[in-house]
Amino acid sequence: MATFPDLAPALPEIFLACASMALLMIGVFRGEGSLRLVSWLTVASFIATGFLLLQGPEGRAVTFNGLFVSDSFGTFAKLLILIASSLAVILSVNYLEKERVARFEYPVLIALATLGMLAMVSANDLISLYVGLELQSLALYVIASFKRDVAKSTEAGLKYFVLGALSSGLLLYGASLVYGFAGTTSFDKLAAVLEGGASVGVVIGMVFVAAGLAFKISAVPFHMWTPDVYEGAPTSVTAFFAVAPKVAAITLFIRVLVGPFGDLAMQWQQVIQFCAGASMIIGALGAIQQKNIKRLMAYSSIGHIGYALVGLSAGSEEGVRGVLIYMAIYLAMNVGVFAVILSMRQSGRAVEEVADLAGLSKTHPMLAFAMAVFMWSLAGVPPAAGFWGKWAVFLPAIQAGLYPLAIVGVIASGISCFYYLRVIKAMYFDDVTEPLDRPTPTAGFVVAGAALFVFPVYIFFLSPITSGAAAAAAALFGAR
Amino acid sequence: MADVPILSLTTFLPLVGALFILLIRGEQEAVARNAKSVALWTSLITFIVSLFILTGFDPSNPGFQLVEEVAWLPAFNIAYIKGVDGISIWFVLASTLLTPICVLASWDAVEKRVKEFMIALLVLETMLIGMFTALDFVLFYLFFEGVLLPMFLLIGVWGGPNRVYAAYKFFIYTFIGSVLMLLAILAMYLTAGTMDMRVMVDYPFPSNMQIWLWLAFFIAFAVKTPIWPAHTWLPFAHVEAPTAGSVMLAGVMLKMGGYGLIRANVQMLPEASFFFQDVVFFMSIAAIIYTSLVALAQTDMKKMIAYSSVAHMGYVSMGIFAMNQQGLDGAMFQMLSHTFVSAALFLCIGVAYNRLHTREMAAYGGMAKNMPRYAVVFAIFMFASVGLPGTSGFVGEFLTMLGVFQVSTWYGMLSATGLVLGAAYMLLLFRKLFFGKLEKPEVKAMSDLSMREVAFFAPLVAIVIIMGVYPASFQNVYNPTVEKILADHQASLKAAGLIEAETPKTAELRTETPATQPASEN
Amino acid sequence: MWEFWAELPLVVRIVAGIVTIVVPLLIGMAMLTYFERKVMAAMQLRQGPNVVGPFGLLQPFADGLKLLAKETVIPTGANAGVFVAAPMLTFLLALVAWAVIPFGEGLVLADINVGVLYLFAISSLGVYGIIMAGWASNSKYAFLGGLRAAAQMVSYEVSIGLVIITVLLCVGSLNLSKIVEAQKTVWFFIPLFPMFIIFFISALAETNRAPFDLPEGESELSGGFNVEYSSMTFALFFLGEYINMILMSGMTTVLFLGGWLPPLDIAPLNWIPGPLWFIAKICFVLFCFIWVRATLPRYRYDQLMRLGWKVFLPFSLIWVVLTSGVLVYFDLLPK
Amino acid sequence: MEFGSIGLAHYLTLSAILFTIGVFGIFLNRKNVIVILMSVEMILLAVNINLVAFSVYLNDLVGQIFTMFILTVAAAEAAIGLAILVVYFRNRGTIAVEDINMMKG
Amino acid sequence: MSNPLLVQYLPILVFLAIATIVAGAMIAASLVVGKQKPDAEKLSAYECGFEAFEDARSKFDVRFYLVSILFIIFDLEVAFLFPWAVSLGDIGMFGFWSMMVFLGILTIGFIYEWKKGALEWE
Repeated sequence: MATFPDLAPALPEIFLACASMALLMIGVFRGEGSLRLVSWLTVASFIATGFLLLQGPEGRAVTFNGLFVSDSFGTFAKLLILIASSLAVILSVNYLEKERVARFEYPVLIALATLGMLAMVSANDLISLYVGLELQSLALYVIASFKRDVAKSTEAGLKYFVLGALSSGLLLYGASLVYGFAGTTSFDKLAAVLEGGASVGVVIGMVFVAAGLAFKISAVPFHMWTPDVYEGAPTSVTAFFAVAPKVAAITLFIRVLVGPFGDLAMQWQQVIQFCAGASMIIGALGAIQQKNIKRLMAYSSIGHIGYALVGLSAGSEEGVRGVLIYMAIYLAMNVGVFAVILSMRQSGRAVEEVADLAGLSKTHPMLAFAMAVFMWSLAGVPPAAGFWGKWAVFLPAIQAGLYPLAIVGVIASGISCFYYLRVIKAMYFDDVTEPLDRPTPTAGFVVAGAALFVFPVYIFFLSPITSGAAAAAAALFGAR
Repeated sequence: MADVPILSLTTFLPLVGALFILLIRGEQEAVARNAKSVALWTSLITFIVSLFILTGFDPSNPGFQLVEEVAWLPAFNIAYIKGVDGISIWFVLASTLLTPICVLASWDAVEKRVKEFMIALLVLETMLIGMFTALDFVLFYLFFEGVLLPMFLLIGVWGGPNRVYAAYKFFIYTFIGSVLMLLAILAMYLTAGTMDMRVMVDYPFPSNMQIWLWLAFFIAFAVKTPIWPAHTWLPFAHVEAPTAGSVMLAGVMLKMGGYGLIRANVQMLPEASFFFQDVVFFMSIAAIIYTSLVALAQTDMKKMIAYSSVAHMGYVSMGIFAMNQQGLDGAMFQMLSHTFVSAALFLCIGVAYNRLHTREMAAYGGMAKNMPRYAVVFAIFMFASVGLPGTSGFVGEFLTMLGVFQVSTWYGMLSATGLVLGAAYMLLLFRKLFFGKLEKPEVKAMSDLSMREVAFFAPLVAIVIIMGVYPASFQNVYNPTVEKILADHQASLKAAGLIEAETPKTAELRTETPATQPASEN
Repeated sequence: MWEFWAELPLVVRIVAGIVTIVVPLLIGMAMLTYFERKVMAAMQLRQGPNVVGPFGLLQPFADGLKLLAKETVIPTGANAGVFVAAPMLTFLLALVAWAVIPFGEGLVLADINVGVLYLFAISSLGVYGIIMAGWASNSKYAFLGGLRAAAQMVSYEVSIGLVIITVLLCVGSLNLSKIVEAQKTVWFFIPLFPMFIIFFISALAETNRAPFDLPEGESELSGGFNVEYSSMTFALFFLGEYINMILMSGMTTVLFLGGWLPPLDIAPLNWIPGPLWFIAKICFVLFCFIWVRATLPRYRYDQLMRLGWKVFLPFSLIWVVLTSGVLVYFDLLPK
Repeated sequence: MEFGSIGLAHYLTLSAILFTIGVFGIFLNRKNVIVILMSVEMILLAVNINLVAFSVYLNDLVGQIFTMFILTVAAAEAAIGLAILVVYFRNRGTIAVEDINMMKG
Repeated sequence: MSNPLLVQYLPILVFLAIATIVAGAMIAASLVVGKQKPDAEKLSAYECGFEAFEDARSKFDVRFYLVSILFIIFDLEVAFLFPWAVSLGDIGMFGFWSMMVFLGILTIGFIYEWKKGALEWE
């Protein structure tokens, strides 16, 4: 007789699962026109989930026969994910209504994707990893093609689907090898088994798993889907894609590499270093040519994942802390930028070229200033928050002696300045061609909030985030 | 006075003013007027407040004074530490003095988006002061980089026709340099275990590490200073920047490089500084001669002054790395002198430009007749720039070369040619502008200096003359610090076995690799 | 190869077993067509076949011979390989399913312990034959018929699956013999009566029988997926379909009517051997199949789909929950 | 050769071959998106073979449970993939791989 | 024959072989016995007397596709229910409630489909 598992560690996830199903029902019974209601309820349930998370058990708790782990590492990432998802929903409502795709499935799908992310962050077994990952991915495939009458959107969905499925396949193949050669799928047991070194089969399996996850975070050389999907997907979806799944996937990435494969650090560190360096360079070079701001942000995100991986490639606790801090800041910057992009409308029509921002500083000075702050931050120029992110990842990298990587990072951030500056240039130096419409209050609110966070607030309240990330990283390393 | 955080106050007062300007709403005309007056008052008050730094400063104490220390980011071991010593105090005052002058200078010159202009200017001031007073390396870096944004906007928004290119070039050059510096700071932090610059100054970094750190810092500061061949952004930036931008750029921002070279390279990395001495000399002399020649060939007034700035800063880097009392003293003095002289020269050009809207020398001529006051002012600054005795420029250049002669006669000789060339192009400029026949009708129509212009030239003239006639008034403040720096420097070199006791500057660099030398780390 | 000769006796035994299943099955299938026509005729007050042989008993064999002598037409646009493979697949799947049906106690060719799963799998594969036929024919009628048939079969397969689950809950095994043995006390059609009805109706739909014979409705689709077939290829479809019918009856018997068990385990009834009971029950179910055909009009396609998805599926789902709930609550689960 | 002597290595080889075919099917296929979907399924099949073989070899049920999960998720994935494909087809009227080029990467 | 699993399934294998042979033989026999005289008209597709005017494999109703998708989902559910039903006695309350949760989720999906009209076939 199987005993009932302790549900307390998974309470937030259970709640969110129930909530998203309830939302689906509310939506479907109220019919068309329930987007607003369902959206706000979704945000409310995200917030409630966040509270449950904070109320959760102290320290590390494992449940469901070791499939699910709840620790402060996971909690930190989950809070980030919930914040990102909430903001994505908040930003989407007006956009969807204006684009005439106001269907209540959208927030529900985001809720489900978020649930998948929470599950994968908490995965403590290859099986639960896979299930969480797929729950997330399946929902994302759908919302990528949410504008089902627009060819670009469906094409984005198709591309995302094909490459996503391929990456899942790689990951699974790796998982099967790991299972076969190590004899278990549980992270805890894997860590114990691999303590004294691993067979070639496990290493190959690990590389496949890493490759599969690298797809999800769009690290080079598995990045090719990103620009197309970012461009094609509805902008509100891109805003979501750019943040929450990245946070989730990179957290999972860390958990897998540091947890079960922690003793194979020698093997994976080199891979990660390569990915990090290549991502930074490709992200910087790829964006220079781009005229479409969504594509630009796609390359930017590739680059930023590269920076985040710099922290991971140090393989130390400080490195992991750096990655977490980086992702927190990355979240704020990207949400802000996409809030601005979502506000880019000319007489009701959505536009997404960098050139469409021309003269924004004259027509919407505050919006332009906020955008400038975001670009500044993305470029990693102090005192904006992006600088602290780079700081947090490069410090451990240098500590680990990864000077070449650090120098590559420096060069890449120099190059990437070009295109961030191009946005600022368009807004401040160029003349207005056609003014943008007035942004909606919600977008304005989010932009302002993110800008405040990125610039002044973060500098003064860095400590809570830093110490949160430090506790999270310590929890991860303490468990080993 | 002791418990008032005077340095923080000075640093952030302009920012407060900027926030006030941000809140101004209403008619465009009124907004512009109010913004200008708020900016002026803010910067004046800041200047007055900054004078208290001088009164609170004890010149005989070579260490850091008026130190403020607050815990900030314990997770990263970063604290908010501020303080001044003899090296930095004058730059703070220079910043606070030049800002109101810039506000006045752009009173009518800036026509579009006045509000934003004033904000950028005040933010720039905050960043500059912050950088000179920061004693935590991260704080230092924050302000150092923070200068980029307002300057980028000043050039890019209010600049000339080619402003975008200039702004980009300015930005990318400085940014790449400073990110390298960031890496160096991180590495130093990991070695020394603290970000406190007061500790780092005394911390003996391993010799082989010093080489790399020194290079990283040098690239960052060489771009800023600028030292040949990293100077190419400067002429563009100056040419395109509005007058106020040029003034701040030449007056204060270039000094960030010099200040950084003294603070980081010389103080923290003495062995590497010794090692690279010849390289710096070579680059400095190349800068002096090459850029002077280039300046000679310019027809654009601003470009000429810009190149002359590079040449003058060449004296500074040379003086700093002469590593003796006269050299460092001279470099400090030269920096201060250049602060006021070049700022004033750019203002002068701004005066002409505001009236005729061209910077081509050929467009002017014979202005001595219809603009006598202007001619006098211009002449004073031109002489200061050339280094005529009795002006500030003379003291700086003389001391610097004295220092360099002690190291090597050849270097001294070569650098002296810069003086000749400098005199040549400055006189050429002066002749073209003020002598000759007053024929061109549009030049004839130009009016002499207004009272407001006189108001901002007057203090500059006074300072330049005082510095030339009574240099000790300035030197007294920083000399103890300079002496201490040199003493520490010699001590470190001795500890590292690079020089023998009592024979300064004659020892050759030993040929052993640094690893085999008696380790200086404890 | 493994030692074929060493295993020869086993193989011979198996072949013998297969022959004893297949031959009566084919004959039975032939008789079924006769039986169907006779019953229908009786219900419609007609004579039915009565010319060939005594009472027309040889009619099916005559039909078979006629089909054999016909020309095999493969249409020009057709995909010849698939076109021929489709009827073969249908036929052989129908046959192979019989490998696990227990005719009596221990009378089963392959007593595998996942018998139900096997049957379920084989009957799911049946769709392929039809889809292949519809696709390969390159004819609109065949194509549409194939699609309709496929959609219909999969729709009802879901409820069949759920119905089987309820039975499994009561048995605790996937072995068909065990399922029969579990009905010693009471046949499952009594406690699970609604499920029995659903199963029966779904079986009708699954075998494309009236009133769910729209995929091959002559009036609409001129024969549906097999419109282009003739001769033996057609015969194979025909055979497959009728064998499937018998198979579904067999499954109904095994799952709900106690398989080879007599209705009551008392003297006169348990003298009759199990296999005879089994055949008798199959015959009864088959009669019901024909009875339904003779009495009910054809469903419309939308009615058919609605019945499958909106009635049977939720209903059987609820029944699964109820059954399991009752069993768990009263602790009646088979251990 | 004994019939029962098909060992773990054979299964792994088979699965590796299937996996490779699947991956190549995705990258080299220039004709039809459906083929890509089938390739994906082939990869999953390879994984399942691996898992089941390991599961038997290790005498451990986890592999088979994993397989069940993969089967389920793969079905959902296929459903969604096909749905997206249908929608795409309705917009573009083609599912040829070379036509998926509205956005140049 | 060491493997008991193989012994169990051998009959099915043999059955499959025999059935294939039988089916093949029947078709072959008809090809031998029946008179083969194909001509163009006979071999053209049946189209109620028309010439076939377009390829038969054209677009078809999306609803068929929808049905197949629904089938995949629900058939999988059944695949999960099979082992559960068989072992319900061993897995106890936890097993029971797990499946109830699963079915609950499924039901929600089902209700959604119903309300969205995915089950309509007008």
